[in-house]
This record gives sequence, structure tokens and C-alpha cells, in this order.
Amino acid sequence: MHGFEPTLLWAIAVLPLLGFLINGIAAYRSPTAKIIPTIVGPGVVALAFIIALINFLGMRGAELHEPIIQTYWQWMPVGSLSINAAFQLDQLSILMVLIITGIGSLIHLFSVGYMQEDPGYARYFAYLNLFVFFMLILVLGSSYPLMFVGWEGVGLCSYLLIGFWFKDKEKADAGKKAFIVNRIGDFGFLVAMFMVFSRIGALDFATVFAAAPTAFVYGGAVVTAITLFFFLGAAGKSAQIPLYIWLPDAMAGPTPVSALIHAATMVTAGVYLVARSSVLFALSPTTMIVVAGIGALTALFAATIGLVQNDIKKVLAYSTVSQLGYMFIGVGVGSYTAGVFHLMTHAFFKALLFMGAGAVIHSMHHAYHATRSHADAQDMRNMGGLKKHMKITWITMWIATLAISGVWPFAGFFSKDEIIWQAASRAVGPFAPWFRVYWVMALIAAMLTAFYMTRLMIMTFHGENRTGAKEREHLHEAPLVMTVPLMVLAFLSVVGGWINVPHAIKSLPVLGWIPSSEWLHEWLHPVTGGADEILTSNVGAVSEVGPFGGHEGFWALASFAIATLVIVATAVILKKRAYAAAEKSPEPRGFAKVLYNKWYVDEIYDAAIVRPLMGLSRGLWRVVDQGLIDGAVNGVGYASRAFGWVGSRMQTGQLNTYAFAVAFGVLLLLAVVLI
Amino acid sequence: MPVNLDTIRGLDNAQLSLALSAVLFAIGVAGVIFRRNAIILFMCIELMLNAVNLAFVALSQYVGIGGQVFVFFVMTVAAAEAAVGLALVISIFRHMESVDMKNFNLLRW
Amino acid sequence: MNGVSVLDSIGYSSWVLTFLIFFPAIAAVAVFSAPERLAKQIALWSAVIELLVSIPLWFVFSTATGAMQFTAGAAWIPQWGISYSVGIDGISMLLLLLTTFMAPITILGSFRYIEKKQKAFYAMLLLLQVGVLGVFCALDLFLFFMFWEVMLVPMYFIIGIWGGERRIYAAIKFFLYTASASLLMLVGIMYLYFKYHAVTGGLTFEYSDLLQVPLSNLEQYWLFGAFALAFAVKIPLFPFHTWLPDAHVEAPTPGSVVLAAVLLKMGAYGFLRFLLPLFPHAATHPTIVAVMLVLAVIGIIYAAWVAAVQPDAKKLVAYTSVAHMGFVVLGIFALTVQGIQGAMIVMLSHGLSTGAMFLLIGMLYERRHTRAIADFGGLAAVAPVFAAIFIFTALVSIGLPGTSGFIGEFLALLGTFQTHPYIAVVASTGVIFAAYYMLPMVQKIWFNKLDKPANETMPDLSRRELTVLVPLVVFMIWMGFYPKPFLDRAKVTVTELIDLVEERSAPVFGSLPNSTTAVSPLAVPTTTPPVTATPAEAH
Amino acid sequence: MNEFIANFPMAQLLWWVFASMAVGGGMGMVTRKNPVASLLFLVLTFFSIAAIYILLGAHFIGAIQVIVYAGAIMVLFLFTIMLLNLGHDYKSDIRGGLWVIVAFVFAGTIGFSIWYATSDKTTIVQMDGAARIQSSVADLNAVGAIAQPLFRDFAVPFELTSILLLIAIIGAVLLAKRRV
Amino acid sequence: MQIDYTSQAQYFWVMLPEIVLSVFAMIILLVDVFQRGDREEPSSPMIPVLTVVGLVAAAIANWWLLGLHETGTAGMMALDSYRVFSNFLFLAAGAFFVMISNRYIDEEHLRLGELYVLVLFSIVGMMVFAGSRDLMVIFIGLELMSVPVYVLTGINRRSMQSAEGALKYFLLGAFSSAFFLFGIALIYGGAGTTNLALIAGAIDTGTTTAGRLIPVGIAFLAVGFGFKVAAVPFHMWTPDAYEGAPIPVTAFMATAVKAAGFAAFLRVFLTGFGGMYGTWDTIAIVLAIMTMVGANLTALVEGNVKRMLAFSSIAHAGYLLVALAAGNTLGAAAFLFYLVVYTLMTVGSFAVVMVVAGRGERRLDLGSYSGLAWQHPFLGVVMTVFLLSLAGFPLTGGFIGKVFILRAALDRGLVLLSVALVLASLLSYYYYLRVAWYMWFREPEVDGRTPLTLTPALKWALVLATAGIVALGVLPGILLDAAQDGATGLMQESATTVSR
Repeated sequence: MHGFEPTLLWAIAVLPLLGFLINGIAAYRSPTAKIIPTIVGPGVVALAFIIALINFLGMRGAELHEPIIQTYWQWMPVGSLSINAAFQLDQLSILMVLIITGIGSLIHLFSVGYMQEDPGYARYFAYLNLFVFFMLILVLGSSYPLMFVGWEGVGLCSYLLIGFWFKDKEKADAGKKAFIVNRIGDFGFLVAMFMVFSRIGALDFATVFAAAPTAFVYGGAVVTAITLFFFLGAAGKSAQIPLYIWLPDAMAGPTPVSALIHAATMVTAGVYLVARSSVLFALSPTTMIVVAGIGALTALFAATIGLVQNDIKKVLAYSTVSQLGYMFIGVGVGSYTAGVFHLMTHAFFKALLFMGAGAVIHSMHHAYHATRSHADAQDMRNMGGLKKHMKITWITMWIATLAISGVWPFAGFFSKDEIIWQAASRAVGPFAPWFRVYWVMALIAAMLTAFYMTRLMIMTFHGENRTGAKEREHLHEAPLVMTVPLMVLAFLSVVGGWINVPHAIKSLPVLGWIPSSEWLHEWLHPVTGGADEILTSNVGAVSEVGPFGGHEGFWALASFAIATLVIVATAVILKKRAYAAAEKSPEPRGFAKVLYNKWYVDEIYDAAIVRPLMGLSRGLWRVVDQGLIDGAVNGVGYASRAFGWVGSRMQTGQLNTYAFAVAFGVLLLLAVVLI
Repeated sequence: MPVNLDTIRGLDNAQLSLALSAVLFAIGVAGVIFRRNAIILFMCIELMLNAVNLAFVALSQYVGIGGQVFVFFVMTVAAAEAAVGLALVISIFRHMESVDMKNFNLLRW
Repeated sequence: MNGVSVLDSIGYSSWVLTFLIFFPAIAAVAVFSAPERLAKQIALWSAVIELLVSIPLWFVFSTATGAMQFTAGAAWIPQWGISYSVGIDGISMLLLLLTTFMAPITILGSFRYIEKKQKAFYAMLLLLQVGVLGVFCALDLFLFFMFWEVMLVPMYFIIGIWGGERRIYAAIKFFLYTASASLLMLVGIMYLYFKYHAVTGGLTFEYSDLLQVPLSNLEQYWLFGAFALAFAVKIPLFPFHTWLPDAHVEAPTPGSVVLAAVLLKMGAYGFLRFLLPLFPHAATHPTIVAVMLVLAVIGIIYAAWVAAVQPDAKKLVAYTSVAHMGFVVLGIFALTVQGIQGAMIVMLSHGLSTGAMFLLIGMLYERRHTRAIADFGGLAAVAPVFAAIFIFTALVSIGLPGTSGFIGEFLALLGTFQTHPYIAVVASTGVIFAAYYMLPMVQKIWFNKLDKPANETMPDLSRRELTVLVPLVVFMIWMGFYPKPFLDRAKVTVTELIDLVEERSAPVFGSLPNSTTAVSPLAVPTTTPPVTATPAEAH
Repeated sequence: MNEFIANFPMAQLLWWVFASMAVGGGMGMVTRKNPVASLLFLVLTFFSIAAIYILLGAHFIGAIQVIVYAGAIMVLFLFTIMLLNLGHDYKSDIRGGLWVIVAFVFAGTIGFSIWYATSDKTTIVQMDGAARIQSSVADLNAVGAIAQPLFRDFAVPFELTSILLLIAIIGAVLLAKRRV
Repeated sequence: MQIDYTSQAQYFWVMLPEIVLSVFAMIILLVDVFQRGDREEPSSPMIPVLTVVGLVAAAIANWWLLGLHETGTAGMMALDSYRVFSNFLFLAAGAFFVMISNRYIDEEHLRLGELYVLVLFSIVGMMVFAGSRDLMVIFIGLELMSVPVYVLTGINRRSMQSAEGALKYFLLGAFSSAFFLFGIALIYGGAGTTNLALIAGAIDTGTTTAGRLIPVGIAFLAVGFGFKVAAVPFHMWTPDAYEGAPIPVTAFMATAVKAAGFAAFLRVFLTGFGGMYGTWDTIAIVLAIMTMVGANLTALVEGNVKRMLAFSSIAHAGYLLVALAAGNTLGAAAFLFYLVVYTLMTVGSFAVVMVVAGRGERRLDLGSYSGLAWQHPFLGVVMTVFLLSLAGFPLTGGFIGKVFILRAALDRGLVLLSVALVLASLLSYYYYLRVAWYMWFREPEVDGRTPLTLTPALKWALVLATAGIVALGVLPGILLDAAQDGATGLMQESATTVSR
């Protein structure tokens, strides 16, 4: 029906796997192998990107309305269950593939420079390739179980990469934490799959989504349960409350890893899951409220923590959590385009930010390494005034900052504003009260974002340098191999937003001239259309005016204004403020302290869950296992031996005793026969 | 003063003898239980055997001569046992200079 | 195909099982009579021959029928109607191949671990295989029980002679525990025998004949109890599991490997082969099913928790076995195709992964002569390959998708969910706790700082050790990405088994009302017609 | 008066006399500390039993009871006692009071159950043995009456007893000869 | 050849085995006397050979018995396959005694012709005891069997234990035989005869069942038998006597004497009182349970292997009592089968104990078995087989035997008794395995243990026993039929008596 045949779809996934194997073997032969990983590592991903691009262009040509499914082999054919190893190519998956392979290859390139001196160079690229492979499985898989393979696969890779420098206990712990927390989410994913199967009898997307509208009643308990369990999975993967705790620790990994896995791709898998299952989620208003609510809460909550962190990567980590919250607001309120849109733009500028931070840390590290200093290379209080040392990084990161803060015309403006507006405009029917609240929260979070990002920039690049006198001359710009990716991403962060300019922009006074194209929206329509229908038919049309009146354009303008205002204000205020180097700076006090310690959430979890569980386990082992059960088992033995002892004591050796026993026996037998 | 002879005459010696044998047997059993002197124990057993003999003879009043033949055999057996038993007593006495069973408890639990 | 015709020409299918069962016995004699230094070689090569002979089964086996194949038989004690009769169907075939596959690996893996009394050791190992294969092949209940019991003796000696400090306690515990349970099964078997005699006047222990014995519900409950106890202890099902940690910890590596890889499977096999078909009413009685499932779930979670706090790596893995076998029981008593198929895959996967796990820990022990987790740390730096394989195995055993572990647990849980959703949900938390017990151990052994000087010189895997482990790894991945061949071989058997159970228990339950679990909002009957028919949900 | 003597139940009376002597002897035997004393009591019992045999019409048995038992066997006992020189150690070998009580209770119960079994005359098979014994004694005297069945019907056990005696001799010699 | 009991001469043929054996016994006696006179020196090595010859000759005569057929069943000696079967068993036990005792007798200076004479005579006694059909003869047989064994128990006159054990055994034996005798008297009074066939007839005609004489008589007989087979609570003499006696004699007692006691037990109760099963089944059941449980429990704590085996033999008496309780042909067959297995494994295990014990029976504790299997693999392996068989483990005769008994019991519907048997044998696992673990799992004690060497005869005896056990475990068919014949022979008797 459609005149398009995907080219080498399998190769997209297989290439990184190949890379993994080659690099793995290289690592096995000599851990410090350089040449092969340098070529293979980025190479395979780039190749995959090219193939993806070809397919993408092909798809643009053809008018695709159904996904293209390529089946390779039967995976789990058991009774009524039949799961195939098959890839699904449609507008959403190709978009994800482009993001993954594109940004992936950039980050691989960046890593070549960043990991130059690392002893585990080959191993690093092996992991990275493996990650890309699993990520591609995740987005290309044509059924939930297959998606789950990628889902846990990327979890595994993040586990390995977070703990890449495993000699350091904290880093290893961080990896473990990430894995276990993710497992909690995976549990939800599993249960959701079971429910889907027991309802629909299939687990591949095509069948499920086709059957869903008829199989489930709108807002029914089952579909709500299913989607909520799915969302548990998504929350685990995408670091939403209450499972976000692993992501900040995940910064223990190499910075490019943070850029790739914990900013651009893996953490957005949850959003992808929701967008992919849009049909299901649209069927359950309750779930939508929950999803969007969690999103809004996370966005706000994480932002507050981000305000006071001093570790540059920590700030970015919390900002990631916050931005993910935005995406969930988007998909939560039912505007899957917006969610995916923000996912994409965020991938651009957050990857950029992380790699910029990477560059900074890289040079800081060099500086301290050169002078045998043990100061923290990631603490912004040790930075400042770096702009004269590393120009490119400085500029590109400013671009990213403006983008994330939602300043026109950068990418973030369009995507974030879209989400905020959707929250407002979809606050109709059952959602009215909820989404309004989320909208407000989103606005506040936006301001906070602008603030902490500006703070980050100021502390890092402006003011006078606090690195230390003799360290200063060792500070230098990163090598080309690292700066090129920065520049590419900077470019994307600028233009990335223009692919989905809302029509409403026309109505604006100043910006009316802008060509509006809701291209992404139309592009994704084949995927999200089903959900839109369900929503329109059950909830009704979206409202044209936001809360307190005002059209989309007005609010866009407003948010733009607010963001700019906050940035300028922050810049002005913080410029004057003189920071002290890390060791000299005082402990935060009062509320700042609470924020600085992340609302003590980790401590609370530790006290409320981890320790009790350990205690319980120990108790079960000692008391139940060794005490009760084994006690009973051995007790039987002891008891019978005791009886035996009594019996043996009767053997007194005295003839009378024996004769007595005989007489007793006689009486016994007489009793038997006579009574 | 005349005793009521009929009551006595009414009783049958054979059956009385059975009762008597029960009594003697019981005495023998009791002796075996509470005596410790090997020889006396043995005597008690002999008493029990005699009780059995008495029973046989008494029963032969009802059944026939066979019972008395059995007594003959029992006596033979008793003689044989006596020979061996007393030999054993002697041989153990050689070890212990005693026939009191309470001294013989090397063998126990 | 051509190969098959060749095999037919040598009458392969008629003698293969008999050969497989008794060849190890001959080999054992050979080992025993050989000089000490040759023992291990002879054992290894005979195991390899065994494997080679068994491989064609995989291809010749017909996946079209659930009937017994490769059957062979002969009158043994005609006076009592006892016959030597063997045969395999999908279920036993897979387990049989698992056994023959693990044997050479186990032997090769114990080359350096076993220093003293090698002859006796390898002879015992081979005798053990005789018992196990016999159990999987026997179609005569008397024969089955014979092998079932005989298998204990070599294991008793393996633990007792080559074991650790508390080996005697462990050996005795293992022996008495298992034997006590199986003796009641003997009475049960005899009872069936007499029931058959009473009904038909014939004397036989033949499985297919005893299947026909009509049993009252009460009799079914009692006999079910007698059999289930024997199998539950072997599996082991909570709370009959306490012999396992001791046995595993004290047993020498090869012992643990065989124990985990094969012996535990015998219990599950007993469930599938005897419990369900012989006592369908009892086996599908809602209360009994509920009890079994709950015990399984407790086993899964409880064992995971207890495992998490074990200071001894081997003991930890031992407890994980309990958890894994919990999934097996879960899948079996779900009485759905997915459930039982899943149980099968879990069995195979657990055989491979836990076997590998014990081998790896054994290799650690050979290097450092300790199994205490606290004595290691940072080893990944000195032995990267070792670390890689260990971590991979650990991930398989916690059911990472793309590996055999996932397929099994996924199917088992999925199948359970169809009939007992709530239990399945609770059981699914097992995946969390699996990570909770496994990852800390991995970290404490392989990651963190390399602070023990003794560990700094620890050598990486030798070539021999790699040859031992690589096949296992390969299979774990293969079963993860392409389990279809395995599923296919068990498919018909499983479906027919379920049909049998349902049809034979249906009349008893036809009248009974459906329970709340059946009509729970999560599982909807219409989608899985066969399941709703199962009395499992009846109340 | 003659009438009184004529049908005076002498047999019964004598039976009672001898029975009480037997029981008394038995009691004496089990209660005497001194082996010799209890032996003599036992001999008394045996004599009384012999008398009762005769009262029951088993004259031959009565005779050998006196000759074999009271004579030979008991003398053997006495000989042993003297040989072992136990005649005069009066150290009591009777177990403590409780033992005695329990012993008599148990033994009593056993004895009672025997009596209980035999008390019901009707359950004993009635082959009027007494009369048949009478007749056989009449035509072949007391000894012959025993000898006939002994050698005709009971030849096998008779022969066996000879082996038994041989064994007894061997055993006695083996165990009791002085040199070890 | 037809046997008609009207003429006493016929008994010559019927009792040919007994006669042959007695003749040989006397020959040996004479040979010994003339060769030794009064000098204190060991008898010639010819004596044991002569004994074996005698046993073989008796066996041949016994075999010849199979050709005889009796008219009617009122004779004093039974003439059935049951008797032949049990006779073979006694003779085999005797042969085993001779084979294993050889070296021991030298070491303990017990090489006396009388010893063998007594053994032969006691076997004669067993044959009479188990083969006779008249209670009086049975009693004499009992004494004929017991008196020599009393003497054998005390034959080691240097050993205090030996004398003490003998005296206890003797006194209690006489005590119990008094009960036995009273039982006979009561039966005689109740049935008017001591011939089992006639008794059975009387019971079937129902004239006697009314009274209490027969039941009480049965109880007293059960006491006598219970003592001989060492059933709890009549077992207390057993450990002491077994421990006191020289080990070969212990083996002989544990196998032959017990077997004879059981054989007679079954004959009397199944043929004589078969009609009153309802009266005595409870006796058998009670004794069986008490024996199995009591003995196994006590054995758990026994540290002295000789005593431990004594308790184990008591426990096995319990299993055999289950076969009696079954009271059917199957039971009798199971009983005969188990008796054979039991004899093999008991003789074997006692033989090993004898070897380990060494001169003066010093090494009887478990500790002296440490690492035995590694020092002396042959002993270790055979002992393990014996232990496994005693424990009733598959592939050994012990297992088949137990299953056979279970089968008989279940056939009678004694489910609980079967369960009791199973649980009891479970208890027994522990102490049998304990010996195994001392032999295999422990390191040998490092002291000057004189290297254990076996005489050829002993070695052969062990090999024979092991082979027999394994053969009966793997292919029990070879014996099952014989046992079945024996049983049917016995039961037909009780059947035919009815027609009489």
C-alpha cells in the first residue's frame, strides 16, 4: 500500500552490536587498545545514523499510515502467546533512532577526546556501543517484550557505565542503585505486560493498539491499572518521583555517558513508552492526571534542588530530572507531540550542556592533575572566569542555557512553551482543576530553570577565576574532537525548535512574520492520531484560551518574557556576588541547607526502606530459617535421640529388670487377648 | 462338730490342681522378678516348670494319658537345663566369686 | 533427513536411552579400576561420549506427538509386574539433554578442585548421573523410585567425603531429609499398585497403567501429599529448603553444580510427570493449588531476602536456587501453557546459570581458598574476563532480558497471571529482589577497591576454565534470543499434559462455581478459554 | 461313725494339705535368704506336688517326680551350692520392697489370668481322660500306661531328648571343667 | 515316595536331614576325642571341614526331602517346601558360621571340637523347632536349639562378658520357655491335642474357640516365640547376650536362631492358629510396632557397633513381625525372602565387625571404623553394601525384602503398620549411615592398628554375602518363586487341615 521499503533496518541495530563485539575483543586482547575503538566505536554509530537518515528521507517521501514491521524470527511462540523478534519502523521510532544515533555518534566522537588517557578506553567504547544497540532495540522493538529487552539492556549498560570506574566504591554504589531502582520500574512494566496479555491476548504494538479501544472501556479499572503500571516503569527509567533518586548519583559515570544516557536518550525512554502507548494512556483519564501530576511535581521539585547545588554535573542532573518532568506533563496532558518535541530539543541542548560541562571538567581536571591538587574538578565554586580560557565551550553552553530556559528563538522555547500551553489548553472536562495547577507549577519551574542555569553559567564562566593561581595556566580549551560536537549541537539547539512552530505564533504582534509549521505534529500524527481521537471523543476539543483568558500566543510571549527577565536579573545579581573556592566557602544554612541536601530524600528512603529490608532479611535468616525451620528439622533428630537414650538406659544389666520386662510383656499380651 | 463335707466333696481335684499350678507358677514368676541369687532364680524357674507339670497332669484327667507323657519330657528338659545352667553358674562364679546377679552388669547400655 | 536414516539403520532409538542410563555405570567401573592419574581423563571422555550419543535425540525427537518416544522395555520382576521400561517425552528429553550436557562440564570443572581420592570421586559422579538419567527416563514407578533413591548415595558420599568443614552434618541432613520424604512416596506408589490390583486384578507399576487407576478424592489428597512432599523437598519448596544451603555450601564445586543443575530439577520433573497426571483432582483443587502457589511465592521472595544477607557467596547462590525453583513451581501450578513452558525454561536456564555460578565460585575458591564475600573486592581489575563471565552469569540468574533467565521467568509469571493474577503480581516483585541480592555480591567481589593484598595476584581464567564456561554462556544467550527450539520440543507434551489434567479433573469440578480470582478485574476469562476451564480458580 | 469314715473325703482333705504345703514351700523358697533353706523349701514343694500327682492317679509321674526331681535335680542344686560354698553367706539378695510388691502384683495377675482361663471347666475338652487312664492302667500297669504312648506315639521326641541330654553333658563338661 | 505316618519308622526318612546332621555331630565328637584325648591343644583343622561336609550332606538330604509326599498332615514332622526352605537357611547360616569363625577361634583359643558339635546340634534343634508340627516336639526342638547356644554364648571362659551374657541368656531363656510350656499346656487343655493340624481342625470346627484357654495359650506361646526372636519387650537379653558372646556366635544367634524362632512362630501361628487370626493379629501388630520403633530409637544412641547391630537385628525382627501380622501367603513369602536377605547381611556385617574388632574384641566402638574404607577398600565396600541393605536401600535385597513385606501388609490393609515400618526404617538410616560416615568421611586414627587381613574363607563368605544381597536386590526373581512356594506349602497345610 505504501511505496516504501526500509533499507537495512536490521543493520541499524546490528552495527552497534558489531561494534560492541569488536571493541570487546579488543578490550580482551589489550585493555588499552586505542586504534580499533577510536575507529569502530564512533564509526558504527555514525553508519547507523546514515542508514537511519536514508530511511527517514525515504519515509518523508512515502505517505506512511501504518507502521512497517519487519519480522526476523519467532521469539516466544507459546500457546496463544506469540512474540516475534521484529522491528517496527514508524514516524516515532525513526525519530528516536535519529536522535539516538545522531547525538550518539557526536558523543562517541566527543568521548574519543574525553577518555583519551583512560586505561579502560576499549571497554568504554564497547559499553557505549552496547548501549546504543539496546537503545535501538528499545525504540525499534515491535512488541512490549522486545522493547523490554532494550529497556533493561540500557539499564544494564548504564549500570556498567555509571560504575565504569568501579574501583571507587561510591561510583559502584551509584551503578547498583541505578539498576535496582530501575528494576522497581521494570516490575511495573512486567505486570503491565501481563495485564495487557491477559486482556488482549497479544503483546505486539499493532495488535494491542488496534484492539485497545474496543477491549477497554474508557477510564476502566483495567486500563488504568495497566497504564499506571507502565508509568511506574516509565518513572523508574525516566527518573520521576519517587524513583528519580538514582539519576543524580548516576553522574558518577564519565561525563559523555551522562550526556548520552542520562540526558539525551535512555532517560527519555519513559517518555517514549508513554508516547508509544498513547492509545492506552489516552483511555485512562486517571492515569493522565497522575502522569502529568508526577511530571509537574518532579519538574518543580528537581528544579528547587538544582537551585543550590555546586557540583556542575549535579545541577545538570537535576535540571534533566526537571526537564523530564516537563516531558511527562506533555505526554500526561495528552499532547504526545509536545512531549516528544521537548524530548528531542532537550536531547540537543542537554547533551550540549553535559558535554560542555565535560569539557570544563576535562580542563579543570588537567589543571589539578598537572599540579597534583586534589580539589574537586567538578565544583563550580572552584571555577569562574573560565570564559577567557575556553571560548567555544562558553559560547555553546550559553546557547544551550538560553535554549533550556526557553528563550526565543532557541529550541527550548518552542518545545517547552508548547508543553506549558498544552497543559493550559487541555484543562477541560475532568482535567480542568488538575491541569491548571500543573500549568502553574510548570511556569514556576520554568523560572527556576532559567535561574539555576544562569547561576551555573555565571559561576562557571564569569566573575574572576577561583581555580587557584598555579592551576590557572593549565586551563585550556578542549581539543577539536571535543569542540566540534559542541558546535554541532549548539547549531541544533538554535534551529531545532523550528520544526514545530505553533500556528498560534501568527497572532503575536512582533513575531507574526514567522513561518509556522506544525511539522512534527503532522509527522507524528499516524502514531498519536489514535490517542487524539480517543481524547477528542471522550474529553472534547481543547480550549482555545488559557486560564485567565489569553491565547496561546499571549502565553508564549509571556513565558518568553519571564524567562528573559529571570536570566537578566539573575545575571545582574550574581555577577556582583563573590564566590569562595570550595574549601573556603561556608556550609549552606536554613532552607538552602534542606535544598542542598536534596530534601533529605535519600536519607528518608534509606531509613524507611533500605535499612528495614536489610534488617528484616537478616532476621528472617537467623530466626526463621536457622531458628524455626532448621530448629524443627534438627529438633526431630534430637528428640528421637533423647527417646533412644531413655530406651538404652532401660538396659540396666540387671536380670530382674529384664525379667520384669518379660512379665510386663506377658501382661500386655494377656490384655490383648483377654480384653 | 460336723463339717459340711459335701462342699469339699463337690470340688474336683483336677480343677483345684490347675488353680494350684497357677499359684505356684505365679510364685515362681514373682521370685524371678525380685530375687538376685542366680541359683535361687533358677529354682524359681524350676518351680514354674513344676507348675506346668502339675497343669499337664491335671489336664490329663480330662484329655488323656498324653499329658503325663509330656511331664516326662519336661522333666528331661528340666534336667538338661539344670546341668547346663548350673555349669554356667559355676563358670561365672569362677570369675566373680559370687552368684549375685547384681554384680553381673558389665553388659549394659 | 539423512542423518536420521543413518541412526535408524543402527536402531538408535531403540537402545539410546538404555545406553545413556547404563553407560556411566560402566564408565564408573572403568574409572574405579583405572590408575589414579587416568581417572579424570576417563571420566571426562566417557561423559563426552555420553553427550555425543545423546545429541541426536535433539534432532530425531519428534515434536509432533506428546507420546513417549525412544521407549524400550523388558520384564524385570515379572512376579510383581515390575518392568524395566524407559521412554522420554518433551519434558524429560530437555532435562535429559541438560544432564548429559552438564556432565562433561562438571567433570572438567572439577579437575583442579578435587585433589584427593579422585578415582572414587569421578566414579561417584558418574553413578550419580546413572541415577539422574534413570529418573528422567523411567516409565515404571518402581524403577523410578529405585533410581530416585539410588541417586542419593553417590551424592551423600560426594558431600561427605569431598565436602567442607561441616560436610558430615550436611551430608546426613541431605540424605535423611530427602530419603524421609521419598519413603512416604514409596508407600504412595505401593498404594497405587494395590489400587490397580484391586480394580483390574493386574499387577503393574507401569506409569501408563497406573494413570488409569480411579481414585476417590480423599485418596487423591493423601497420595498427592505423599508424592508432593517427596518432590517439594527435592525442589526444594519453602519451607522444606533448609537442607539445600547446607548441602551446597559443604559440597565440593562439582557436587554443587550437579545438585543445582540437575538434582533439583528432579523434583519439578516429578511434579510434571507424576503429580499432575496421577492426581489431577488434588493437583487442581483450588485450596491445594493456592497453597502450592503461595509457598512458591514465599520461596521466591523469602529466599531472595535471605540470600541478600549471606556472607558466603556459595550460600547466597544456594538461596537463589530456592527462589528460582519457586518460579518453577509457580509456573507448573499455574496450569497454563505459558506457565509450564516457562517453568521448563527456568529449569534449563537455572541449570545453566546456577551451574556456571557454582563453577565460578569454585574457581574463586581454588584461587583464594575462601568463599566469604568480604574477602574479595576489586577483582575485576586483576581478572577482567573472569569478572565479565561472572557478571554475565549473575545477570542471567536475575533474569536479564535477552538471556535465558528472562524467557523463563517471563513466561512463568505470564502464565501464572492468567490464572492467579494477584499471586503473579506478588511473585513479580522477585525481579526487584533478585537485583537486591545479586548486585551487592557482584559489587563486593568484583568492584570497589582492590584492598586485599592476597587478591592482587589472582590469575584470570585459564584456558580450561574458559572451555568449561563458554558453552554455558553460549547457551544462556542462545536460549535468550532464540528459545523457540526448546519451546517447540516441549510444546505438544505440555499442551497434552494440561488437556489430560483438565479432562480428568473436569467432572469433579464441573458443578463448582468460579472463584473470585478467576473473575478478578485483571485477568479476563474470555481471552484464555482453556484456563478458565481449569478448576484452579474454582472455590 | 463308720459311715463317716467310709465316705470321709480323704482325697480332698489330703489334697488341701499337700496343696498348702506346696504353696507354703514355694513361698518359703522365694523368701528365704539362705539358698540352702530355700532349696529345702523347694524340695518340700516338690514332694507335695508328687503327692498331688498320686492323688490325681498319676502314680508313675509321682514316683519319678520324687526320684528325678526331688532326688536327682535338687541334689544337683544342693551339690552346686555346697561346691560354691554358698551355704553360709546370709547377705540378702532380695530386691527392695517395691520390687517385691510389684513382682507379686504382676505374678498375681499372670496367675489369675491362668486361673481365669482354666476356671471354666466346660471349655476344657472332655475326653474323659481319667477313665481311659484308669482302664489302661488296669490292663498294662502304671508304667506301661505311660510307656505305650511314649514309645509308640512319641518316639520322635523321645529320641530327641536323648540328643538333648547328650548336649547337656557336653555343655556341662565344656563349661564347668576346671582347666580353662 | 509316599510317607504314611502310621508307622513310626517312616520318621527315619522324614527326619533324614536331622539324622544326618546328628550323626556327623557325633562323628566329629568322637574324632575330636580320639585325636585330642584329654590334652589341652586345639582340635585339628579337619574338624571345620568335616562340619561343612556334614552341613552339605544334610543339605543334600534336605533337598531329597522335596521328593517326599505325605498322606494326611497329622504327622509330627511337617513335610513341606516351607520346612525345606528354612532348613536350607539354617544350614547356610551354619556354613557361614564355620567360614567366618575360623581365624577368630584360633585367636581366642576356642578351637574345640565341641564347639562345632554344639553348632551342629543346635541346627538340628532348629530344624526340629521349625519343621515340627507338634507343640511338644516344637518345645523339645526349642530346647535342643537353645541349650547349645547357651553354652556357645558362654564358651569363651576367659571372658567375663561371655559368662555373664550366657547366664543372663540362659536364665531368661528358661524363664520364657516356662511360659511357652504353660502355653502348650493350655492349648493342650483347650484343644485336647498338641498337633498343630489337629488344633487347627479343632479351631475350625469351632468347638474350642469359645473358651479362654486357647487365647491365653496363644499369648503364652507368643511370649516364648517373642523371646526367641527378640521382640520388644522380650528383647532385653539380646544386646547383652550378643555383646557377651564371641562374635561368630553372635552372628549365628542373630541369624540362625532368630530365623528358626521366626520360622516356628509362623508355622505355629499360621497353620495352627490360622483360624484365630482375629485373636492374635493384634499381638503381632503391637509387638511389631513396639519392636521396630523401640529398637531403632535405642540403636540411635549406641556407640558400640556390636550392640548397635544387636539392636538393628531386633529392629529387623520387628519388620518380620509385620510380615507375620499380615498373616497371609504373601506375608509368609515376604517373610522367607526377607529372612534370606537378613541372614546374608547380618552375617556379613558381623563378620566385618569381627575383623575390625581384632584380638580380644577390643575395637568395637565407632571410632575404630574411622577411615576404614580407605585403609581397606574391600571391607569398606562390602560393609557399605551390608549397611545399605540393612537400611533397606534400593538395589539391595533389603529394599526388595522391605517392599515385599510392605506389599503383604498393604494387601492385608495394614496401612498404618506399613507407614510405621517406613518411618522406623527411616530412623534406622541414621545409625547405619553413621557407620558409613565413620568409614568413609573420617580420617583414619593414627595408631598402630595391625593391618587387617582376611582368611580366604572369610573373604569368600563376605563376597558371597555381598553378591547375594546385590543379586537379590537387582534380580530378586530368582528367590521370589522359591519363597512363594515355601509360603504356599505352609498355607496349603492349614487349608488341607480344614478338609480333614
